[in-house]
Amino acid sequence: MIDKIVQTMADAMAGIEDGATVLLAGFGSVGQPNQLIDGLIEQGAKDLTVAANNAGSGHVGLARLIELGRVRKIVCSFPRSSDPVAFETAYRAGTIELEIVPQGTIAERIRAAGAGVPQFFTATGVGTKMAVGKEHREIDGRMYIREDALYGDVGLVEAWEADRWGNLTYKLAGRNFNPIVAMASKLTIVQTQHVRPLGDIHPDHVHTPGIFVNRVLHIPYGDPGSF
Amino acid sequence: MIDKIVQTMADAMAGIEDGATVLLAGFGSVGQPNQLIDGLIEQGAKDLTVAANNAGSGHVGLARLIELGRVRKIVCSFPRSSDPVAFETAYRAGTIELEIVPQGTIAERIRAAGAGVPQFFTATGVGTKMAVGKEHREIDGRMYIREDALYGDVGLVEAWEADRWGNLTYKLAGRNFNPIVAMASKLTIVQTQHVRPLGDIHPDHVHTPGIFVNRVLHIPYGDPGSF
Amino acid sequence: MSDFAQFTRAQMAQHCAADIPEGWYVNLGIGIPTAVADHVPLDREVIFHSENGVLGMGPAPAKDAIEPWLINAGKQYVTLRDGGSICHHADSFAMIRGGHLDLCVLGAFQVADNGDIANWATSENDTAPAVGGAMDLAAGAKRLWVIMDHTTKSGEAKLVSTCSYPLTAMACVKRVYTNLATLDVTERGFVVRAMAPGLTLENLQARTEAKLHLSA
Amino acid sequence: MSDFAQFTRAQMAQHCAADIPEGWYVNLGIGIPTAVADHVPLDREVIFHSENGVLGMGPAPAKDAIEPWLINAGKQYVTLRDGGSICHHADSFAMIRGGHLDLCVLGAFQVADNGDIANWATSENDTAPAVGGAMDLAAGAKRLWVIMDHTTKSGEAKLVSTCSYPLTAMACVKRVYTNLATLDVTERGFVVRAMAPGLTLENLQARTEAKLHLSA
Repeated sequence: MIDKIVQTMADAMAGIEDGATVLLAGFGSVGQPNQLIDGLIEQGAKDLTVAANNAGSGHVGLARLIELGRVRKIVCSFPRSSDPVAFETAYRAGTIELEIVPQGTIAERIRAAGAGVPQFFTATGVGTKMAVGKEHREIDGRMYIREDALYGDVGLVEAWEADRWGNLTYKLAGRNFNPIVAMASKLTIVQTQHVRPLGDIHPDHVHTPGIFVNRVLHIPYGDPGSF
Repeated sequence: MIDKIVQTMADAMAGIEDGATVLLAGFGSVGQPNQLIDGLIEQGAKDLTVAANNAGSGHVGLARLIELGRVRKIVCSFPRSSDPVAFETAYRAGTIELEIVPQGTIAERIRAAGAGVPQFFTATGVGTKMAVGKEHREIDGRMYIREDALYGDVGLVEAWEADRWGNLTYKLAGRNFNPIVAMASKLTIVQTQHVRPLGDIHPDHVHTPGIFVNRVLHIPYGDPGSF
Repeated sequence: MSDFAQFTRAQMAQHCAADIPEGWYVNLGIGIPTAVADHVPLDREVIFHSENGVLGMGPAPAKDAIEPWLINAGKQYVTLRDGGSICHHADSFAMIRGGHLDLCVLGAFQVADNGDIANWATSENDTAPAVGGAMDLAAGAKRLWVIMDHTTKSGEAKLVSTCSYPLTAMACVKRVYTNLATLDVTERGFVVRAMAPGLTLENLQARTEAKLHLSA
Repeated sequence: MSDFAQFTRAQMAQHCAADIPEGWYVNLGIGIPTAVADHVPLDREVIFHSENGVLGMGPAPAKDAIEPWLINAGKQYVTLRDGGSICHHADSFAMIRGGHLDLCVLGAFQVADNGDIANWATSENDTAPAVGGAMDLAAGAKRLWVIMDHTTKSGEAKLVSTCSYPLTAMACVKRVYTNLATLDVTERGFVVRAMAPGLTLENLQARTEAKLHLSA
């Protein structure tokens, strides 16, 4: 019997290695796998590259991971979310590397990694600082730049529902980066609000099929907080 | 009030021009917009480029369109579906051009068109006849070929449910190429089995958001036939 | 500045809202652009999109009716109208990059008379630059309109012949709504569509670095 | 051919099925590969995928319980197990191209001892070639196994040193199940894992163009 549901945070986090690239889903605090991030802090892996939309707020979650000196590099679109003090301190001190990526480009790069597309062209960023040093190509009279797939060794995901095969649904804006992070990561770890019996989620309503999921941890924390 | 629902086939087909590229969704007879194809036959546009998974069966639908000499070129993965007599006759006579594309590549090319990605790289087809004349590139030690977005002037789609904003759902394997054809086409025309009041389709269950849909025609034909 | 009445922020948003026809798919940036939605009557159906995969937003929720799972890209609580839908981030930006949005409205630091926009960084070497979805929206939407003050607080022109701040995208702004005027970006450059009451073209030009034109 | 018992088609499918562990995601090609599913017991959960966006297929439906909206890539009616799901064609091939399938099993015209496979066309200038999803599956799955007769009906070898038919993909076949043997494709070439009862390596080699090896 396939059972991707694990019982402890330690089981969920087992095997994450130093130097890993970790894709963090979530947008604001909605659909963000906060407890898994805490689990990663506890687990101890360091020298991480973290890709996420933001660079952490306050002194918890991703910000805490940065304060602990565990993040070598961050790939994100908007490191100026509310109270990004941990990131900014590390950035000014030169202890963290920043790769800034337009939000749609980071989303497409993650999706491309999941879909086996190593490189693609986009018009986003042409003529801007983002295009400096990048391969340019004129296609049908418009200029484009090349972007590369962004693969995760580990992906952290928050779902609304999950079953033992790892099928997932998300609630409203909790979907955001979660489906593509699940696709793009070698080891996809999910925290879910609800565990459903196999077959409870209608086949037409599955948002992330279990093929993209490795481990599921049941964390019924309720509504997301403020952000 | 936005109302994408049209009352007649003539309204659904209005404005399709000679020389258009038409993307046909469907796989087998499931989720295939058969009545819209008949409508296109009636409408009269010619010199068409048609992209679809197959090249038509028997003497109806796409096969009929070919027999009428209206298809200049077909882009497909598998022109040898059951009874492809119309296509084969035209192909042997040299009156139709064939571009054969692996099924996953045609799907990704259509998706790329919808997503504003003009070119991408894939490993599918490397070392085969499909790669002849194509741009090759080694990326991280593996060889890839370049593929280009496949844009539709017109997309023909079959949905299970639709509302007046053009939100769609599909039933089971009726989904297939439909969502990406809707994304990739300048003029997306839908035949739907059911029309729902706005708000009836749960926001988490919409498969194709209305932004990708231009016209909806209510055709409650029931279950797909054999194929 | 006493010889004419500046447009208020609400008026700027109203001007923009009045120009949006029913049926358009529209993404509104953070700040004054967000307020545009308040000036589109609900019976003129305009479908508002947010980068985080929310399509078909309605009015802001009452405080006692907040859905904690429904935020926009500015991380404000929002509502969905009947007909609204959710998608993931890659599909949401496929809508943007694929040219499916009829309109995006953004704020800006500078707009050039060739349609260049600078709205994400104020110097070439910002310590930690943050771009979000602005570049995708500017490059991807069918048309980009900008709402911004006509000059900086210290009086420097923001409608320029060449942006001095880092660009967000090239040659994409089609219209600008300011507290002094509404202008189209055309092949000739900025063409004035409307001015604040009492303002003369001379006065407006004095506050504008780029050359202004009147519509033919 | 009378001194040994060939494997039947059912046995070939059984051999393949026996090698598939619980939890694998598996795509089965048209023909004998499709029959592999019948030999995986339901309590060993293997998740079968079809190119048209169907994941988690179960046994073929009874004739009076056909769901007309549920077919596989071979356009046969199928069932979904509890836990099955549907996705669109681009997402389905993202599973394939992105390396998410543990295994694909295909038929073939020829397999070379470097793992090349030819299974879609029998000459360089087929009038109307038809490739379907074979190239995506062969290039994309984590591992590709082939089930085929060991020779053509006229006795020509199908396990070759170089494919003479147009390739489907290069260097991707990991194992071959034939009516005479099961073979791994290794850096040394074909390594025999099992032979039909009574068959000698010499006999097998006589029916094989490529050089055969025994496992070390």
